[in-house]
Amino acid sequence: MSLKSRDDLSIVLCGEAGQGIQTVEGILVQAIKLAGYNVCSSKEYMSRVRGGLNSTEIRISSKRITAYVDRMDMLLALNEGALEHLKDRINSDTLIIGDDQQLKTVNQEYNVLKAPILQSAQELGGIIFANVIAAGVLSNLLNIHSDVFDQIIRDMFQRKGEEIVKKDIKAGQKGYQIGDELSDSIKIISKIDKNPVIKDELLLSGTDAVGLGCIAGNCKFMASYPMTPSTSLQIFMAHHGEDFDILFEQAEDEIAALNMSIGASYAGARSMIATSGSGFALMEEAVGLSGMTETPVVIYVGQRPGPAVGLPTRTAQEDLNLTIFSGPGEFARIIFAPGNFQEAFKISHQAFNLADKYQIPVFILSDQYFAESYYNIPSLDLSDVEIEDYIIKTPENYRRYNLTADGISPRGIPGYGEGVVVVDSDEHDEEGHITEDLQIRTEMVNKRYHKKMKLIEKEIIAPELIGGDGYDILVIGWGSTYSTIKEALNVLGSDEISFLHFNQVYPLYSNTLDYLENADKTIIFENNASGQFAKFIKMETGFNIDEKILKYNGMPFSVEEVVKSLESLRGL
Amino acid sequence: MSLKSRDDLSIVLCGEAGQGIQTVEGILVQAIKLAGYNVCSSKEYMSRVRGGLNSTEIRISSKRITAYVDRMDMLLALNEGALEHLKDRINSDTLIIGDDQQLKTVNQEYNVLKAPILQSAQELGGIIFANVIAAGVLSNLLNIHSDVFDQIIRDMFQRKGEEIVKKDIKAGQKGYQIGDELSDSIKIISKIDKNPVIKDELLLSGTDAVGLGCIAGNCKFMASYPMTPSTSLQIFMAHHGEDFDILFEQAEDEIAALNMSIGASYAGARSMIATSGSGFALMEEAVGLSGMTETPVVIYVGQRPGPAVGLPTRTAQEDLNLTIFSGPGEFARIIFAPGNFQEAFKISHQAFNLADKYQIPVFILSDQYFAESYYNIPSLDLSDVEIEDYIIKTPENYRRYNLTADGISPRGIPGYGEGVVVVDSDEHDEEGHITEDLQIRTEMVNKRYHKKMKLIEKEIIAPELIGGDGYDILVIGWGSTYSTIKEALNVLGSDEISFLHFNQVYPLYSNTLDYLENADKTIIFENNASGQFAKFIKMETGFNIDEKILKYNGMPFSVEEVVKSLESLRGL
Amino acid sequence: MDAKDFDMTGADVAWCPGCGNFLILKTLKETLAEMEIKPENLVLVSGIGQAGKLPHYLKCNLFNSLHGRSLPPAVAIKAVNPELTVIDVSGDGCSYGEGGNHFIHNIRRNPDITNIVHNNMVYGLTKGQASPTSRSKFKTNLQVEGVFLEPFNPLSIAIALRASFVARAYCSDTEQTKEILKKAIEHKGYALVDIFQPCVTFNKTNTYQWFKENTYYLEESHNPTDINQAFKRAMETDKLPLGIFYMDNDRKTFEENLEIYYDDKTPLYKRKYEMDKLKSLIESKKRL
Amino acid sequence: MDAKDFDMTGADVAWCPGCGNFLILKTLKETLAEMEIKPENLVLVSGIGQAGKLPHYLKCNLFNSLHGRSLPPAVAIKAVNPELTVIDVSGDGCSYGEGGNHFIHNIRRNPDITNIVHNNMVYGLTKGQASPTSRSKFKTNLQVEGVFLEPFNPLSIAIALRASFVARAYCSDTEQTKEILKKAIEHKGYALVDIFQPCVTFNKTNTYQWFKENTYYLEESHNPTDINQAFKRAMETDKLPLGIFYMDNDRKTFEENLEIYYDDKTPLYKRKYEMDKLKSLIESKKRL
Ligand SMILES: Cc1ncc(C[n+]2csc(CCOP(=O)(O)OP(=O)(O)O)c2C)c(N)n1
Ligand SMILES: Cc1ncc(C[n+]2csc(CCOP(=O)(O)OP(=O)(O)O)c2C)c(N)n1
Ligand code: SF4
Ligand code: SF4
Ligand SMILES: [Mg+2]
Ligand SMILES: [Mg+2]
Repeated sequence: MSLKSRDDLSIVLCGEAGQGIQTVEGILVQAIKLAGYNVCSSKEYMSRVRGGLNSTEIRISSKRITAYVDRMDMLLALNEGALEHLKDRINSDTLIIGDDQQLKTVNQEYNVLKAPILQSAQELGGIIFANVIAAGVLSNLLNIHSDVFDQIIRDMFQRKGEEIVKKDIKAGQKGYQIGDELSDSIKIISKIDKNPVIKDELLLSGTDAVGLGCIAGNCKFMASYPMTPSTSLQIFMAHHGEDFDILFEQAEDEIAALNMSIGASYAGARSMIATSGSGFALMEEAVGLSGMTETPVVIYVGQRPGPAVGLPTRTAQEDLNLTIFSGPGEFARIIFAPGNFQEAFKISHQAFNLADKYQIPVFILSDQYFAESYYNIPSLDLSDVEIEDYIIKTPENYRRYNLTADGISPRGIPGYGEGVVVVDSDEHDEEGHITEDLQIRTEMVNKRYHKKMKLIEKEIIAPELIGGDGYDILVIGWGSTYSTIKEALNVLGSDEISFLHFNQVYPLYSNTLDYLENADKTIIFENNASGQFAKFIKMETGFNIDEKILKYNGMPFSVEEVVKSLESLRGL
Repeated sequence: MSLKSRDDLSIVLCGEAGQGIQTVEGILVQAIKLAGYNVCSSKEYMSRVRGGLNSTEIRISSKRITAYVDRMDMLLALNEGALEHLKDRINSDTLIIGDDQQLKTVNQEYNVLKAPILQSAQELGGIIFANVIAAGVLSNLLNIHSDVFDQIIRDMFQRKGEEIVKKDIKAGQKGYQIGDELSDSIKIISKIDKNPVIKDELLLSGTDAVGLGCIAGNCKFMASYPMTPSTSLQIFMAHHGEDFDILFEQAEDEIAALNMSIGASYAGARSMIATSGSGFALMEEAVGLSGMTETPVVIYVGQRPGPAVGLPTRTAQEDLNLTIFSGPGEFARIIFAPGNFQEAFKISHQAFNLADKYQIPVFILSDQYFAESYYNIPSLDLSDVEIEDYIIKTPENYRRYNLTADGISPRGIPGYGEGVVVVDSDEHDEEGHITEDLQIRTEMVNKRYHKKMKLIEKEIIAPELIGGDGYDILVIGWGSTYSTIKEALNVLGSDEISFLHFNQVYPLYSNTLDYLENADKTIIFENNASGQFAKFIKMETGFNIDEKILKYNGMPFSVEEVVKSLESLRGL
Repeated sequence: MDAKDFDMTGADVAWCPGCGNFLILKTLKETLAEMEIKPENLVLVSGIGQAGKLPHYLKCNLFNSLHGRSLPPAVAIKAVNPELTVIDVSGDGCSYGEGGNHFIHNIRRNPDITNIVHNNMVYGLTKGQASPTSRSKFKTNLQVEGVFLEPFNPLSIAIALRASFVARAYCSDTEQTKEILKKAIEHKGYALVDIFQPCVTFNKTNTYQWFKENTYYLEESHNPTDINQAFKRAMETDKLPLGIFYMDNDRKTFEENLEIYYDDKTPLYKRKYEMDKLKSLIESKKRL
Repeated sequence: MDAKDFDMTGADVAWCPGCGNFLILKTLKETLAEMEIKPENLVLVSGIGQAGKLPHYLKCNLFNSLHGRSLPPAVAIKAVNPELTVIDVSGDGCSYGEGGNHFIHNIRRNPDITNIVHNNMVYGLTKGQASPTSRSKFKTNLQVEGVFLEPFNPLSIAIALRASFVARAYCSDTEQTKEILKKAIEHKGYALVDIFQPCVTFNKTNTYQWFKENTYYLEESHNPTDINQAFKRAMETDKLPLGIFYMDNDRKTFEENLEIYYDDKTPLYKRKYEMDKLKSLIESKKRL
């Protein structure tokens, strides 16, 4: 028995919540990377703490690939429901590994390898060891040296005490042993090349990339309310609060969160919040407060399917409209949607500078898929990390909203300088005091909206064109679809097709239309039901994108889906 | 001295908050209508209870005109600041009436008539009588019989007791007396025709028109939180609660308001809320709840300038985006923006039927200018008023979200039938129970969004084309600009120009593009800074409206402004 | 009736084995059955959280609302149709955190509903952050240094607001909990029942053992009509008393106070206006 | 310093003549001057309403926030820069109605700020609807049949939440109010001062006369450290006591509890991270 020989492998772990699939994932992605292979992982799971059916996909490859594929070369089934859950993705090439018990009623045509994982766990003292045993099995099959594996186990369980570490090492060994037995019947990984450099690369999640960027941007204050999939960023920031002087406070609700962060920013601390769709909806009034008072704040929205509570642990790109048009009234804003971790780091860091520079809310759109994927990257570019300082020491007769030619009023903060800093959510005069002077009103709107937008439009991040500029077909994407579409293009390997990826979705890059008009055919991929970005492009350019491929079942696009759509488009 | 002879007159009252300008307005609009003239009024005022500078414009005319004009044929100044406040609108044709004291420092070129209004009030026992005296003066100058006037005073002050009535009648008489003296020096109203039919017409505000429509739509529940300019509708509904079995409840905040109304609707009562921009922003999560649970609700948004608190008592059309894109996730909705009172009544009544029919949130966009204007209309059409009943008695195995071909699941309510009614803000199955079946997810999105929109698109209210269809220039407007643009076109009296008014702004009428492409030149008027409806039209049709005339200082467009813009456009 | 009448066949219960929520579900079913409340006449309103999932596991009318927003619809449902039995069930984070403003203001309304709060002193569904009732020093992934906010005391606050029925139960004591629930549901007016519920996964501090050791029942002699006494007992922190702290049977309910029900008890949802009245209202608009 | 140091020349005061707000403004200026608090070191945070306009009439740093949302920014400002004196000033509707959730949860945080609430028992700015503190039977344009909700009792609730300073004043008694304000501002931790303030335009029930007749001062002998006593007094409704009901000087403040200030008192806004630390954090990400 053997796996189809290829230079990348997709391994899927499936079981119930509480079985420790995340632990297996954690061990394996580290082990694979340390062994010198490229690795990436992504997961889909139910909104429950125990039971149900969750799965994680881990890819190991020679090339740097970072996207989700439907293909499963190997499936490790930790419970009975796994095969049913993933039946659409199983084919005769899928090697299914699992306990006898779990694979009892399995389809005859399936390619099954029985391994006593759960059984051995019971023997070792409890079902909780199944995850480490499973990791050991896979690690062995992937030819990862057991020293590397043991070291990871030691590091991961260290804080749980020597007793636990010992037991888990033993479980790992058991896994290796099972793996040895299995590897007689299968050969894998032959064509995947090692690259010793990878060992020293970074291994991040999307959340890590954003979080590191926020730290680099000198974030000092974050108030938030837990909400999947933004909670992980809250946790990241809370955990690094001590080392980086960040005040993290769990607010009583989302409304408090953003209002606190705006207050903190008024007082001089770079501030942010993290939330998700429904939680963000509650913050919209306060987005208007940021716009009106011209108080900078960074807003991270981890998207998930709505409306309302929707599918809490799934992925979507449904909140683009909600952020572009959030808040009553009209004022400047910037919206980013990073597609890869390097960009995410850079954008998150820049978000704080831009928020301060223009005294506006800056949004970072992420989603469950992006936030919770892992992969290795060579490094993060720190060369352009700079905390641009836009705060002035106030003179005695300081006027917070001084009307300047470019629309930016030098921003002071209370207690720093001789002046007083007056900000107001009502329409206000230059001093910041409430006014009903309708002439000033117009000037203030011009300042907050037209003038600032003019400046902002000068430094929009250009979309990234992947592929040559002699394309016939132009694929459009934004945010988390980046890696998937890019890999699909690689698979297709066609000169006719290029991919235009937007890391910044608002305001729209001025020359977007040129790219679009250059194509014979345009196609957009979005994880929503209405084609929000396509509509927005039309709103801004009048251009009608020919094909919209919309997916809104809570799962990300797979490389195969994109390939198929593009193939059928080419075939037209 | 005489006023320019014309068939309509514009009279402006100006004074501070607390001086009772609204009382003068109330008396005069009734008196004018009862006398058989067409009347309309609108006001602008500061967000304060006392002091400041407020003004009300009352128009009296032979023709049915209902819009705001800059022109002031007569200005009644009740305090010193009035002239400064309105200086841009005063010209040599403006007859200024006021006390010696108030007009002390008046410009030499002004056309001034001194009248001892405040002085007489003092003599009558207090400054509070100034409003009725002023009303008497104007009433006399407008040739309104004092019997009519006295009757109005009696009706208005009756509930304050006979003593007060007597004093106010006396104040009115004093006003008439002053008027007599003045009328020696001026002649007015000569060319304005009486029409006895008008006497029996209705005299409504925009708020009244909507409120009557809501009653006609069988609204049974309203929870709301006070916020200008939506409070007046809350008051209207609260006051008619007893007669029409409407439960009005002041909620602790806007979030509670919409969530309560959705709960009431779930239980079978047709429900609504009224709010304004910032308050609505707080409700967006609950808009998603209505969308997700498919619970009908009517949402009235009285627009005012934002962001944040903005200008609480001014007018704007800034919340179009906020409603079109409100709520996380994607689901069907309908948005109306009535332009006149007949439409407002009809739309408000229909809003409840449509909300029930499609089980969606239906929005009514109004604004301060629309809500607080008064004018006479012949009648309200009750012929098509019908409470369409879409609620079913549930069978035993009732499934709230039964997947039907057209996307509409017959809606049951708890306690009516044999079944149980299960609704859920999570993604749910046909029964209403939480699910993570991704296939069902897709079907539910299709139901809530695509299928319902398809049905809704079949019955969009067509925009009203005013003027012939052989136009060169097409003027576009929505909501409260209706009367103003219409009158401006009348003034211009040109065949080349027609006006396309949208009472329904979402979804966009399917043949809109035909209208637009028919024109050589298109121009839109909007009370916002970004041209929200123009952008939305572009989003839906790709069509770029040539000229956007945007006003965002908190005041409505005047007829003159529209005329001027159109003249200059024609001149191009 | 039998508790089985509330069984939902085929429901896939998402709770962790051993979770206190199972006990509450069981006790609630028994309570309802013993009180002969029919599923069709019962509406459970819940928010979002592990507790908020309860009504999905019990046959009834269900309005599963937003996180923190269960009370507003619950109160409205009861007002629109007072013939229904309306019970609000949710978690401590939902009811006292996100939903805090509705909690305090609906107590003022005194609707005739029962408000059951599963108090596990943690956010369960989002995997273990502090809830308003989390106790000092409780460490979580967001409260890295441990909780230092004064714990929210739902009982003392409800009493300070003159809630008409205030009780606390512990889910393991199923019989006592049932008795408390019965009295709460029977009570005319707003009834708060805060139920201690161990979260076996994310709260390793406030375990079954802990609740057992740190709770006791108010003595028979406790007079639940004495508000000052009730407050005093509610403020105890050494050990946490269980039982009915406070009760006021004289307060009018929200529904009773509504003008629509002064003379006519027909539930609101059944009513339609009379066209003649509308006509004469319009007629009256010839004047302001 | 002199109260004049806080004068705002040219401010167009929008209040009605005779409004109680004028007295509060005057008393507050005097208090601040007597306490030698400099305008540059003072931040007033207000919401929206007539009371919320106060800081526009007083020279100081000012964050005029949204309706109901003054506490969140106030608490954050103090946390970011504890060297500032932060006072939250707003109306009863703003603070207890729309802002109710922040009220209860910020008391739990115990930030070192003063929370002044102008309690006129009505919504002034929006022209006369009931506020949470409006009393029974108060008729308004929205409460057509009169208020029937139990009035919100800010004192009893604050006490139930163990607020570290709870007081009530009456604006006409300027000297007593000043004394209370001083103690509140001096107090380390959250201090609530609910100030009765007649609204001469929209509240014709709770007039100067009414407040005079229906209030009295707590006796010298009242022990503000006894929480049960404090509660009892706060629940009095016959006549409404004024003065300091409750005080707890031992509670740590929010800022004191923050890890960022454990060893280093530098206000947060002055801090920047060290690049080396960032580098080593990134370096550590070679592993999870
Ligand atoms: C507006 C909003 N914010 C946040 C969330 C995420 N969320 C869901 S449940 C929950 C907390 C649940 O805690 P609790 O109410 O105590 O219930 P438990 O799970 O402990 O029973 C949170 C924060 C949400 N669904 N909606
Ligand atoms: C979100 C939001 N809802 C409603 C309003 C309208 N509003 C402004 S002030 C106010 C009430 C003011 O009452 P209170 O807080 O008691 O202050 P007062 O005017 O009585 O001093 C309301 C409802 C608003 N500005 N924002
Ligand atoms: S996480 Fe806690 S509350 Fe949720 S089901 Fe598990 S044990 Fe129960
Ligand atoms: S309305 Fe009332 S609170 Fe407002 S300024 Fe006038 S008297 Fe004062
Ligand atoms: Mg909980
Ligand atoms: Mg008030």
